[in-house]
Amino acid sequence: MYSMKLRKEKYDDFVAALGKQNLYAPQKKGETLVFAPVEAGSSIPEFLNTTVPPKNIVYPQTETLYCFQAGDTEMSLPEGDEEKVVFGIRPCDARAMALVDDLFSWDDDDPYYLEKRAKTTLVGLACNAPDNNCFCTSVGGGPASTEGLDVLLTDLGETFFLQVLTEKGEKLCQSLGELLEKAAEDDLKAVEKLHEEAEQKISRKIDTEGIPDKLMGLWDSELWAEISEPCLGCGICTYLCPTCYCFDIQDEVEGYDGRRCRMWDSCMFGEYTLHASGHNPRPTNRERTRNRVNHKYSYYVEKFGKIACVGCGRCINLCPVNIDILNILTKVKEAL
Amino acid sequence: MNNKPKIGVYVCHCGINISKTVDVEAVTEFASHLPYVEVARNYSYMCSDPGQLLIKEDIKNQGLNRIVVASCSPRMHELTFRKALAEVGLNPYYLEMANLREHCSWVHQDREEATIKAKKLVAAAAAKARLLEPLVENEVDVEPATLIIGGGIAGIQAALDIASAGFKVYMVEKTPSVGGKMSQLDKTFPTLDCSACILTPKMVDVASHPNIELMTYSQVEEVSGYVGNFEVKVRKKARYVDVNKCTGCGLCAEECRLHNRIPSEFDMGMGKRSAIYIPFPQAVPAKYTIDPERCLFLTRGKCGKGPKCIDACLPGAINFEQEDEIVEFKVGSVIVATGYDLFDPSRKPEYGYNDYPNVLTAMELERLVSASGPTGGEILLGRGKGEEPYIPKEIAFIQCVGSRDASCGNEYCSRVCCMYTAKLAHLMTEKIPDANVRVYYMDVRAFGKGFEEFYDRVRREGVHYIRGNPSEVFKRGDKLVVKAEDTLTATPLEDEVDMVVLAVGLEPRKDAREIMDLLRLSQSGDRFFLEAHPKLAPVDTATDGVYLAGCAQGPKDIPDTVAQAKGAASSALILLSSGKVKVQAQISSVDESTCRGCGFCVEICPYGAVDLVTVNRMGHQVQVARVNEAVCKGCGACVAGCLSGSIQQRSFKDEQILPQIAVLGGMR
Amino acid sequence: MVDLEKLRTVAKETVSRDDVKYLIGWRQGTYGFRVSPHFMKEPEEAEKLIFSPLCSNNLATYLTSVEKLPVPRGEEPDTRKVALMVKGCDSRAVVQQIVEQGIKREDVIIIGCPCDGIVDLNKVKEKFPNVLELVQARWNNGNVVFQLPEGEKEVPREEVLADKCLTCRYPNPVEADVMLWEEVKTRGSDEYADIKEMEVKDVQEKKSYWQDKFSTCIRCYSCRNVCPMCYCEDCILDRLNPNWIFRSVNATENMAFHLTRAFHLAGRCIECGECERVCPVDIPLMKLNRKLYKETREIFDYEPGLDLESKPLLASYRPDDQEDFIL
Amino acid sequence: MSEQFKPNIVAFLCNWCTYAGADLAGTSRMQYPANVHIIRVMCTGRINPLFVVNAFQQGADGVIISGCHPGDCHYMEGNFYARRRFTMLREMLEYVGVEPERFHMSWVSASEGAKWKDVVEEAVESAQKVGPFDQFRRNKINW
Repeated sequence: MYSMKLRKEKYDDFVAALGKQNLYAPQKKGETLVFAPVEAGSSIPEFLNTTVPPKNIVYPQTETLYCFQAGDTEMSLPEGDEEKVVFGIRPCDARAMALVDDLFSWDDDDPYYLEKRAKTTLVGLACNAPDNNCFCTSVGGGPASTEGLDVLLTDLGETFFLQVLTEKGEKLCQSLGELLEKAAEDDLKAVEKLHEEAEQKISRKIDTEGIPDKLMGLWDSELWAEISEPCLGCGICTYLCPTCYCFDIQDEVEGYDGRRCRMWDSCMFGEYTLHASGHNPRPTNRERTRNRVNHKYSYYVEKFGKIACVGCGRCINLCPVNIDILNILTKVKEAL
Repeated sequence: MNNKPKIGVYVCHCGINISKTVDVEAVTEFASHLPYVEVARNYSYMCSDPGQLLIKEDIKNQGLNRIVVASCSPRMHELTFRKALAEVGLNPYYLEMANLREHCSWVHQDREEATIKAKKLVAAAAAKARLLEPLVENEVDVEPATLIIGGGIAGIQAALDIASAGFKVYMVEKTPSVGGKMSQLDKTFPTLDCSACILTPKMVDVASHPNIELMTYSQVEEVSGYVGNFEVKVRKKARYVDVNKCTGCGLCAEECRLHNRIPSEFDMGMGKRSAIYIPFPQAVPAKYTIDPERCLFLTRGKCGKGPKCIDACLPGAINFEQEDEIVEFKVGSVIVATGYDLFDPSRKPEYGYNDYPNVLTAMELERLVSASGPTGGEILLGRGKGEEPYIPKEIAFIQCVGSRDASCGNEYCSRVCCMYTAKLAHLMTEKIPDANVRVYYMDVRAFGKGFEEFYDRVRREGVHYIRGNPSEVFKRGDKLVVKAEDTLTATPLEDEVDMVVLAVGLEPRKDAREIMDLLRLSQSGDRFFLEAHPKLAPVDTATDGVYLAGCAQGPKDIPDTVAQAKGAASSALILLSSGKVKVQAQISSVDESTCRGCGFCVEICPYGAVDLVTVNRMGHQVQVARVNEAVCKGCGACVAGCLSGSIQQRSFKDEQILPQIAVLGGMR
Repeated sequence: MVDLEKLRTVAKETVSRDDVKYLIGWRQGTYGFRVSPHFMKEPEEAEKLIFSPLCSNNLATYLTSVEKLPVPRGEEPDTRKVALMVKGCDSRAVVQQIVEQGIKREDVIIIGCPCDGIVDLNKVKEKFPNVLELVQARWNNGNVVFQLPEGEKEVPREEVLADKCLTCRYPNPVEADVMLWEEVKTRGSDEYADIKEMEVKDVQEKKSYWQDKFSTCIRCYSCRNVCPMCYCEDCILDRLNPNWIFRSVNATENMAFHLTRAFHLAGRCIECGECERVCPVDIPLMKLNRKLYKETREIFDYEPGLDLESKPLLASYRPDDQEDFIL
Repeated sequence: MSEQFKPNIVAFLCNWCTYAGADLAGTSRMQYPANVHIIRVMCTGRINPLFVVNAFQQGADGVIISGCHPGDCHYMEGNFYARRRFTMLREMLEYVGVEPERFHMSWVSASEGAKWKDVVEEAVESAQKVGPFDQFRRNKINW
C-alpha cells in the first residue's frame, strides 16, 4: 500500500476530522492509561502502552446479548454498533486482535464480536522504545509488527509516518484528505532504522521453539505447584491480557427485568470451572496456572497454529506476586 | 412436585376503607399481568369467610401455590390468612401480604398516587411471594415442671395452682421465709380481713404440697435453655442450721449474745431480733437461720467462749461448717414473681423522714398496728431515749410519696396507696378513738370492687380529706407541721400534728437487673418488667415460657396480684399440659457449606441460639455455625452480620428481600 | 537492624520441625525491584529468604487462602503448623484472623520482622526507571539504600516509602513467637490528613472523584484476593443467588462492589495497604478503607488486629454508642 | 420545575415498633406523602447495610431505616447492632458523595404514629432538596 505523514500539531484537526466516528486513543484516567473516546482539544499522551489493553473496544468486558422480562418469552436485542477508530494501538495489541479473530470466527461466527471488529479501524503506533518486560519478538511479533493493523504509524518526532495497510486503512486516510502529507524517501529510511533499533532494544527474550509440543509432557510436573504457590487467584494476568477472551454468560435480573450478558471471565478464578455439583476439576491455583500457560502456549497453537501470547508484558508488570511468564517459560524449558 | 410458582393475588376493598382511596379494580388488573400471577381478584372483605373461601377455592381448583393478600397490616390478619392456606393443605408460609390499608389508603388522599403505590406494594409482595419457601413449625418436648421466682402471694398462688394441676413446682425465695410483703400487713383493704389469717394457710400449703419443692434463702444463679427446656441453677445459701433437725423451738435465739439487738427487717426495724432468727413467728419454713453479716462467730471468728446457740440447740441443728449448695434442675416454664420495693422516702427530704422519728412510712405504721408487731398493736411513738412513749392524737397521712412524681422518676400511680391509706386511717380512728386523722391527697383512686364504698365509710368515720400536696414537714416545738395548700379552697395550711404517715409508692426491685439478665427480660418505661403485650398478653414476656405475676410487672393490689398469678399459672399450665411447644418457623439457618465459622453470628445472637460446631468438610475438620432452632426467635440480627451471607432467616432471606427492593425502588 | 543470618537460622530451625508444614517468607523476584513470596519447605532454601524495604507482600493472606482439597478416603489432612514472617501490619492481620477464628493461634508460628517501612514501587520506578537487573535494598536510619548496577544510592524515606508506611503506627509485630531483631522506633503518626481533606470536599466533588476512580475498575478482584481479611469460603460477590452485585462492569456495579468490599472491612481492615498496592488501575482503595478505619477509631475507640481477646466491631455494641444522626 | 420532584423512598421497618407505629399512623388517619414504600423485616438487626446500597442502585432516592428505641428492641439487642452498622454505613456513604439527606434512621415506637409521619415528611423533604439520585443508579446505565 502507500505511506503518508501526519504532522503532530495537526492532531486536533485529525480528531476533528474523525469527529463523526468514535475515536479511541490512550487517555490518562486518574493514574492509569486506558483507551477511551477522545474529546476535542486533547493531546497525544506520552505512553509506552496502556495498562488496560484495547480489547474491550471490540470485545467489551460486559456485553448485553439481549433483554427479557421475567415470566415472558419475548426478548429484545441491543442496538447495533457504531464505526470506531482506535488510534495509537501498539502492534502487540493489534496482533492480539488478529489472533482472537480466529477464535470468534472459528466453528460458528460470533456476530457480536465480528460486527464490532469489522467496524473498527486500527491505527497502530510502532514502539520506538519498548519497555523492560516487552518480549514481542519471542512470540512472533515485533515493535513494528503490522499484523491486525489497518494503518501503522511511526513516531518521527515532529510527524507520524503512516503506512496504510488495508482497505479500511485507506478509507480512513482518504477521509482525512488534506491533513496528510506525502512521505519522502528519507522518511521511510528513518522509519526502517527506527524499527530495527527498537527491535534491538528488546532485552527480555526466550526461544519458544519446542515449548508448544512438549508442554503437555509436563502435566504432572512439580513445576506448576512451585510456580503457582504465591498466586492469589486474581484476574490481573487474564483481564489485562490482550489475547485472553474467556467469557461467562450471566442473567442479571432486577425485579422483573432481566438481561442476558456476556462478560469477561478468568480461568484464574476458582469458580471458572466449578461444577454445579461442587466438584472443581481445576481445584487449585496449580491447575489454573497450568491451564493458563498451556492454553497460550499449547492448546491455541494446536488449534490455530499460533501462540496466544503477544509478549506485551502486562502480566509480568502487574502480577502482585511477581509470577513472571518468561520465568515460567524458562523453567519449562529447563524441565523439558 | 412441580413447584413452578402460581401466584394468586387477592385485593381487599375493606368495605370502603381501601377502595375509597385505591382503585382496587386497577390494582387487580395490574396484578393479573405480573409474572407468575395466575389469578388476581378483589373482594369487599378478604378476611371474611366468603373472602377466605375465594382463596381456598382457587388454591384447590387452580393449583395456586403462592398467595398474595393485599389488604390490611399483616400484624392484623397474617395469621388469619395463614390458617386459611393451611386449611386447604397449602403451606401457611406461602403467604405474603401487601399492606394497602394502614400504609396506603388510610394515610394518603390522592387516589392516583395511592393507586400507584398500591400497585408497587402488590408487585413487591408478588416478587417476594414467588421466592417463598414452605416452612415447618417444629415441636419440642416440654419439661413438666415450673420454676417460680419469688415466694410472695403471687408466687404462692401460682405455685399452688400449678402443683394442684399435678405438675412439679420449684419455688425459689430469697429470704428465709415465704410470705412476702403481704405477711407484713395487718389488715387488707377494703374488707379488713386479717392479712396473716388469709395468707398463712397458703404458706403452709406451699411448704407441705408434695409437688412443690420449696427453696427459701436461695437465689437463682443461672437459667439457660429455652421454652420447654430451661436448665436452672439455684444457690441455696448456707443457713448454718440443718433444716432437717431444726424444730423451730427458738431456744437458740434466746441464748444468742445478740438477742433482741438486731433491727428486725420484718418489723421495719422497729422490732428486734437475734443473729439467729426466724423473720416472724408464722414464718414458713419455721426454721432458724443465722445472719452471716451479724453473727459474731461468723463475722469475727469468735463468740465468747463459743457460740451459745450450739449448746442451746438440743437437736444439734447448728452447723457453722455449712456451705452454699448449688442445685440444678430442668423446667419447662418460669414464673417471675419477684415483687417490688417500697419507695425510700429519704429521697423526698422535704418530708423529714430521716429527721423526725414521728414521720413514718405506711408500712411502719402497718407493723405498729399489727397485734404481732413491735408494740403489740398499740400506736405508741417513742420521743427519744428515756422518754415516755406517747399516743399520737393529730395524725396526717400524705399520699403519693414517690408515685405520680416525675421529680423522683416515678410517673406512674402505685395503685394501692389510696386504699391502704384509707384502711390505715380507719384503723387509727378505731385504735385511737379521739384521734383527728386527715389525709393529704392529689386524687383518690378508689376503682376496685368495694373500694369507693370503703373510702366513703372512712370519710363518714371522720377522716378528713384535704386535697393538696404538702410541700414540707417541719418541726415546731413538740409538733410536726405539715405545710400545704388546700387546693379546693385555695387556703394555705400549716397543720400541727403528732404523727405524719407517708403513703410510699411501689418501685421495681433494686435487683431487677439480675433477673432481667438471667431471663432476658425487658423493662417498660416505669422500669417494671415488660409484658409481651400490655393488653392481650399481660402475663407473657418476650422470652417464650417466661411469665410475670404480681408487682414485678407493675404495682397492683392483692386481688389483682392473685388474679395475675392464676393467669401466669394457667399460661404455664397450657405449656406443661400440652407437653409440646411449637417453635418459630421464620428462624435462621446456616449454609454449612459456605460458612467460614467466624462466629460473628454467635456473638450477635441475643438468645445464644447459635453455636460453633466442628464438622467434617471433605475430610477437613472445620468450624461452622449452627442454629438451635428451638432457641432462635427469628430476629435476623445474625443474618445482617454475616459477611458471606451463609446464615439466612427463613422468609426474610436476602434473595427474598432484594427483589422487593428492586420493585419498590424501580418499579420496572 | 535487619539480621539476615538470624532470619535464615530461625527459618532453618523452624522448617526442620516435624510439626511445621512450611514457612512463608520473601525472596528476590525475577527482575528489577520485584520480590516474591516464598514457600520454604526445606532447610536448604534458607539462603533464598530476604527481608528488605522491597518486601511488600502481606503474607498473612496465605494463611486463609489455602484451598482445602477433598481428602481422599483413608487419608488425613495435613494439619501441621504454618510458619509466617510478618511485618507490623502483617502481624495485625494474623491477630485479626485469629480473633475472627479464621485460623487458630496454635496453628501458626509467627516470626516477627520489625520493619522500618516498605517502598512504593511506583515511587521507585519514577526515580529509577528501566531497571531490569535485580536490585537489593536495605534500611539506613530509616532511609532506603538501593544497590543499583551503577552503585549504592540512598533515598530519604519520605521519597520512596509507601504512604501507609509513612503514617504507620505499628511498625513492630504486635504478636510473634520469635522476634528476629530489636524493635524499630515508631516514626509515623496518623492524623488522617488525606481523609480529612476528602471529608470537607463538597458532595459533588466527592461524587465525581469516586465515580472517576471506580470507573476504571476492571473487577479483577485482586484487591479482594490479596486482602488478608477477605477469606470467605464463598464471597457474596461471586454468588448468583442472591445476586447482590452484578458481574457487569460499569459505574453502578463498580461502585456497589467497592462499597461492599469496604464495608465488609469496616472494623476489620488493618491498613496493610495491599489492596491499593496490587490494583492494576491505581484506585486509591486505602482512601476509602482508611475513612472507615478513622471512624472506627474515633467513634467506637476500636482498632482491629491488636488484641487477641477483642470482639469484632460489628458483632458487638455498647448501649451508649453514639446515635446523634438518628431521628 | 413546575411539578415538584417526588423522591422515591424505600423504608426498612422492624415489625414490632416502627411497622406497628406506621400501622398506628394509618389507624389514626394521619396523612403523609405517598412516595414512601415500606419493607417489613422482623428487626432492624436484620437490615443488612448493603440493602441501602442496593436500594440506591435499584432506584431509591432516599432510604429510611427505623426500629425500636434503644432498650426497647423486641429482641433486646437488634437495634444496638443496627445502630453501629448504620453509623459506619452513613459515614461511608457521605464520604463517597451520597448526600446525607438521602439516608435517614429513626427510632419510632409502636405508639409513635405521629413521629413516623414526621420521619417520612423529613425524608421526603430532604430528598427533594437534593433531587433524583443518579450517582450509581442501575437503570441509568446500560439499560
